[in-house]
Amino acid sequence: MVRIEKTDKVTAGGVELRNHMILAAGILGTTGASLNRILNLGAGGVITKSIGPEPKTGHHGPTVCVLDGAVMNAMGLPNPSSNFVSELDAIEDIGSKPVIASIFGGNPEDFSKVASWFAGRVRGFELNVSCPHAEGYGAQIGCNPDLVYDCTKAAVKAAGGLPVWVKLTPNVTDITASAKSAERAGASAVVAINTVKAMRISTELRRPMLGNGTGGLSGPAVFPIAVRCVWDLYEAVKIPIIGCGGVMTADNVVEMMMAGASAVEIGSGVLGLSGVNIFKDIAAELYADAGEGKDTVKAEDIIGCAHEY
Amino acid sequence: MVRIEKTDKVTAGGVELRNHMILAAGILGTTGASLNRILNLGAGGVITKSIGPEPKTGHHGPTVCVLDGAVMNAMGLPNPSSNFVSELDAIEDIGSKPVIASIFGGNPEDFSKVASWFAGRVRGFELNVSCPHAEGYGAQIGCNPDLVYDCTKAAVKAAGGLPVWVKLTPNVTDITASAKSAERAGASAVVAINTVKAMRISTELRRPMLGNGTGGLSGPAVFPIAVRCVWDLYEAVKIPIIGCGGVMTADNVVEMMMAGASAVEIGSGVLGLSGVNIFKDIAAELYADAGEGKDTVKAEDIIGCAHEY
Amino acid sequence: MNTERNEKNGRNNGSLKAIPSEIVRITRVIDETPSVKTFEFDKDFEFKAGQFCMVWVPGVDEIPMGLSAANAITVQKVGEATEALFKLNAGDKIGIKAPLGNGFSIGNGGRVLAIAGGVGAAPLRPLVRSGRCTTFLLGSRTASEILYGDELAQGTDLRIATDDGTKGHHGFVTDLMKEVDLLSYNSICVCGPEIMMRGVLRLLKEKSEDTNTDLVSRGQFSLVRYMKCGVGICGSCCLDPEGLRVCRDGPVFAGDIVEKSREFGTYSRDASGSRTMPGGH
Amino acid sequence: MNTERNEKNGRNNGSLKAIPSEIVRITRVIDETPSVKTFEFDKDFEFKAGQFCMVWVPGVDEIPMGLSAANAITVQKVGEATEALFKLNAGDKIGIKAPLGNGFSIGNGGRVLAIAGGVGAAPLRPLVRSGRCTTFLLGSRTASEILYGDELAQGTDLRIATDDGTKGHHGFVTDLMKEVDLLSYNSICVCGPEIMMRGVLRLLKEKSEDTNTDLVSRGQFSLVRYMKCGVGICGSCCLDPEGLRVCRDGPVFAGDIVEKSREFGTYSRDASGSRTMPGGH
Ligand SMILES: Cc1cc2nc3c(=O)[nH]c(=O)nc-3n(C[C@H](O)[C@H](O)[C@H](O)COP(=O)(O)OP(=O)(O)OC[C@H]3O[C@@H](n4cnc5c(N)ncnc54)[C@H](O)[C@@H]3O)c2cc1C
Ligand SMILES: Cc1cc2nc3c(=O)[nH]c(=O)nc-3n(C[C@H](O)[C@H](O)[C@H](O)COP(=O)(O)OP(=O)(O)OC[C@H]3O[C@@H](n4cnc5c(N)ncnc54)[C@H](O)[C@@H]3O)c2cc1C
Ligand SMILES: Cc1cc2nc3c(=O)[nH]c(=O)nc-3n(C[C@H](O)[C@H](O)[C@H](O)COP(=O)(O)O)c2cc1C
Ligand SMILES: Cc1cc2nc3c(=O)[nH]c(=O)nc-3n(C[C@H](O)[C@H](O)[C@H](O)COP(=O)(O)O)c2cc1C
Ligand code: FES
Ligand code: FES
Repeated sequence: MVRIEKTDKVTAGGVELRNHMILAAGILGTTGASLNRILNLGAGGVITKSIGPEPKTGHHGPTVCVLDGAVMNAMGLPNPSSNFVSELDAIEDIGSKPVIASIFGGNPEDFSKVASWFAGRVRGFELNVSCPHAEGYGAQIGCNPDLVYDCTKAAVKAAGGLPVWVKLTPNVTDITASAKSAERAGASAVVAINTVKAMRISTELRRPMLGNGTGGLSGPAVFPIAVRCVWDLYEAVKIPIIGCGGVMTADNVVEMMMAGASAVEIGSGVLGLSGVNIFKDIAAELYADAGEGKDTVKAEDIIGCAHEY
Repeated sequence: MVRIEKTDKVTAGGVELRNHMILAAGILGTTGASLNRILNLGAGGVITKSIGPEPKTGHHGPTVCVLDGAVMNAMGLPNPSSNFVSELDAIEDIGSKPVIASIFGGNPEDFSKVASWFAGRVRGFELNVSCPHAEGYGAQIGCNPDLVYDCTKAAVKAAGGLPVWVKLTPNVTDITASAKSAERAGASAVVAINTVKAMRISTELRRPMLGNGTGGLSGPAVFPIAVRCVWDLYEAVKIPIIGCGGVMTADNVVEMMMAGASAVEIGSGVLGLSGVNIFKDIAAELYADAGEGKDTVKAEDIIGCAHEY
Repeated sequence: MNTERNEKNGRNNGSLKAIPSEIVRITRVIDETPSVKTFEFDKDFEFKAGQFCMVWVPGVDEIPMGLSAANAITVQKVGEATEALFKLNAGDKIGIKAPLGNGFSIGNGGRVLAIAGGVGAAPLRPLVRSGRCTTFLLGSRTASEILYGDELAQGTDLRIATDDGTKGHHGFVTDLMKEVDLLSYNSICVCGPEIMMRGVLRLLKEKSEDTNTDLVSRGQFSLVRYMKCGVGICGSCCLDPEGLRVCRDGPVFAGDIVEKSREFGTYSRDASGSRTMPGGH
Repeated sequence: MNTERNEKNGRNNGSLKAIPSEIVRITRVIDETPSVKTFEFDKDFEFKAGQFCMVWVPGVDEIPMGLSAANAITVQKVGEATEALFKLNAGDKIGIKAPLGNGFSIGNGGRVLAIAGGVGAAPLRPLVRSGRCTTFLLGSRTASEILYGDELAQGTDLRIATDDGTKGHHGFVTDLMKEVDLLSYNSICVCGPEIMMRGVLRLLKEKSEDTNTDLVSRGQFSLVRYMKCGVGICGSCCLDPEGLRVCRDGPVFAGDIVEKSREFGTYSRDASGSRTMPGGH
């Protein structure tokens, strides 16, 4: 297996991380204590639950279906809005921690308002313009490159110099269009992908398995889709790409990086065999000392390397 | 399990089928003898390999990767073009057989030319405007609702009264847009879905696993995506919908139908445990005599029934 | 920490296993009390006492419920989903994801003390049914709210307290703890309103100090937090300050873990993740 | 039909298992003849003689090759991908999907006759290596094209024919069939150019008629067809008139199946699916 040389410093999209594996937005990110725990369990960085301009209770259940090799969810962006700010107090020594606030809104003003709440407290922002099952939010922005531009611009301004990542939806004809908008608007990185539009039906109950009807797919099933998106983005934008979608193993991390990712996010992976130890377990397999094994390489040497085939 | 009442006659999208399970395009459809075999092994209908205006040898290998729970391919639409017409001679008594010709082209003229070769010989056409990895063909048409309209119109005209199905790509922001175009242009049904854009990379070789680089995903991994597309289409068009993508079991067939499909196509399923016996095995589980078991229902009573939840 | 034990049962190999919602048919509805019903269904789940399930009430919601038997849940009507459940009859279908969470760990044998308040008796009932419960202290508002009729009394040494004195001791269930020799139990399994569980914990602490014996960590508390996913991915049920997931790392936590929780008995979070009053059965 | 046997090994449960291309490192390249090399790699595959692999030549193509050992393929240079393979050295990496197809079925024991033409000896070699080949008839264009040096002679009763008479019998391998008592063999395993295999089949038929014994179905023929996927999904390798997949239902077919094939020895299909001349090693 290809392994990555241990280094003191991993930086991706302007954020200093502890390793290449970041907790994805909406996964165990409802409380500060949980984010703190995941950091302690070895995540390279953590992203909060997506926070919006008003509190939302989210969709009725079932909100999550765990399928074989995939997760399907329709949470509906539940979040306590500005009440979340005090959650961050539970993160020990937050100033030195790679904590990224995921934010969403319905228009540029929302993004700038929500970003301003967190501006001093976190190391960066991730804009959720890509949730496939929230009316008026998420993907309804991400499908429109002009709106992506405006929202990114507003968030960058409100971010007070902190890096802004834009998380993209794969549910579009051309994912590079929104990525280019984000890049032009000053984003420090794009993140790909949010969940893939999906639905399952209980044949016995004759109704959708999710309370919301439709939802978004994540986990191993979408890994090949995510790799493809990262690949296409690598050829389209110059800003770094953060890979997300179905990462479960150290080799998956390497694969994402070879497609063009500077780091990866892990969400559904916490339901794998390692559970919340996935970050630690992957790191143990992924990193090696320089010269340990002939397939040990520098991270920067493999980012996007498969494009030169 | 919900089972379907046996009937003498299954009709979907204007084609008389032997049951609800049709062999998908490009799967074991290169030769007439193979199509004949799959019919004999219990398929409700068969669709040929997609045939285009000129012979194509397709992409270099690897052309197919069998992953856990998914298949990824980039065949590149290999086909012998008009030479394929004589393949149909190998199908015994073809006049009475549910054989559908899959055709593709780069413009309306191509579609009408290729359709005309088969007009007397088959029971219907499926237009492949959705292959995600063939320059200038397939999805490059399917992403453009106007082109879908023109190509469908041309094929309908050349089809001499035979039903024309239009097979859609999920790799678009809104799958219902092309579906509505197809409907307006006179299509008898839409088929959803073709493969989902995807890629895998061999980390050891540092290059894409497919000879073509990128490819299309099929099999169980895409089933929730396909169900979602069928669901959305059911709310958008009045013509029948043929479900395709990841169908492996009798319950999957029922689920597709509850989402809105009048019949299903099976492709990657031939690599499951049943192999090419999948049609027969599913039928054995799916069909029951009226009154046999309390969950035995008429097919027409479950098509789209989950929408009334 | 409980979680490590739960989750380190295999090497990370990239696989992710389904947790299906099994569609079951309700076979019997038992009116336990005016506000509580037991729903039996046509499938037995393998489980450990204290494990729970997510109950899909079609068209309404999916909510967590302790398994009160391999094929049953015992539900108190408190709001939308539980009201909808109450309208269901034998023959109706619901979805059950089970077993979830960790359950009580009582090793093999030893003396087990169960302490329940109200519908908190539900997840403790399987201990009695399997004959592993030595003593059961059951608190209830009033006589008519006592669950499971005579069933518990037949399988264990049952002692009852009611707030209004209509049955058993007149007072709180915690009062009953003075009647028994706490030191003689290997496990003390607790489930009920959080305020009551806080009382139990306090008594265990006092007794521990008095006797110089660690009774706190013999205590096992089944917690309730707002659960959206029930499977450990969403984070809605996490407990301060450790961030443990009640659905996956719990719902049962050892007394020493609970003791460290600054939110236990003080606050919890609602559907949006905002802080609110604590839950509990 | 072979396929039913292969595929009915489990109930359809909706699962689909990966067929990975294992990346192996070439450990040794052996020049067998001017146009044939054997490539050994650093991984052993479990396989049955006659099964094949898909060889991923990075940047070029993926092509079918018989396994000439658990860790080896023997390749004749004929075009783009095989030329690219010939440029590889020890240390280079290729991908191998194996084992694919069905292999020769020779039951347990019995007398086995192998008949090979040219590089067709490759998939028959494992029979010799495992000591199960009684007699081996090997045809070749000329002495220098004979594969595997003395290895075959050491493990079996090897008889050679060359077109130009530079070694062994001067003539075709089919001539050698007259030297042996065909009736004495339980299995007759054949691999080579299709024209040669047609010759073998004809002789088996004649002998069958002469002796009133079914020798044809003792024959097992390893066929070559254009393979794109190698795993049984694309249809490029299907054989008329039955539509059997050479990659999955074969590549080894019993003589009676081959006899029915109207395309055997007559035509095959190219990469586009158009009919062309037959292939064969
Ligand atoms: C592990 C666990 C086991 C439980 N076991 C039982 C049991 O055996 N019997 C029983 O009667 N109750 C049990 N509960 C409590 C039960 O889940 C709630 O009473 C139920 O969810 C209320 O739903 P509702 O729609 O009727 O109420 P709502 O109208 O939604 O709200 C009423 C109150 O119920 C609580 N609640 C609502 N939804 C949830 C939810 N998804 N998760 C947690 N709390 C919620 C909230 O605190 C709310 O204030 C258990 C809870 C947990 C976490
Ligand atoms: C089951 C099986 C086992 C085989 N075992 C061996 C073996 O052990 N040793 C050996 O030397 N050869 C073997 N072959 C033949 C080998 O696959 C071809 O020689 C090889 O694919 C040629 O590739 P190329 O790119 O060099 O030739 P090309 O330049 O592509 O074409 C040369 C000829 O090779 C044939 N060919 C090309 N590609 C394929 C393909 N994908 N599938 C089948 N035929 C193809 C065509 O008939 C073509 O005319 C086997 C073939 C099959 C089907
Ligand atoms: C339960 C759940 C909740 C999620 N919530 C959010 C969210 O609030 N904001 C967001 O941007 N993405 C959210 N996502 C998407 C994930 O962050 C991630 O993009 C996706 O799950 C793919 O990665 P994975 O396969 O590693 O899970 C959520 C995913 C899941 C499964
Ligand atoms: C090897 C392979 C070849 C395919 N060739 C075609 C094709 O020629 N034309 C077409 O319309 N779809 C083609 N498809 C797509 C399938 O018809 C089908 O839409 C897709 O595989 C999803 O269904 P499944 O999950 O049942 O395989 C091909 C799929 C595979 C796996
Ligand atoms: S309820 Fe989602 S993590 Fe516990
Ligand atoms: S090569 Fe694809 S089916 Fe045989």
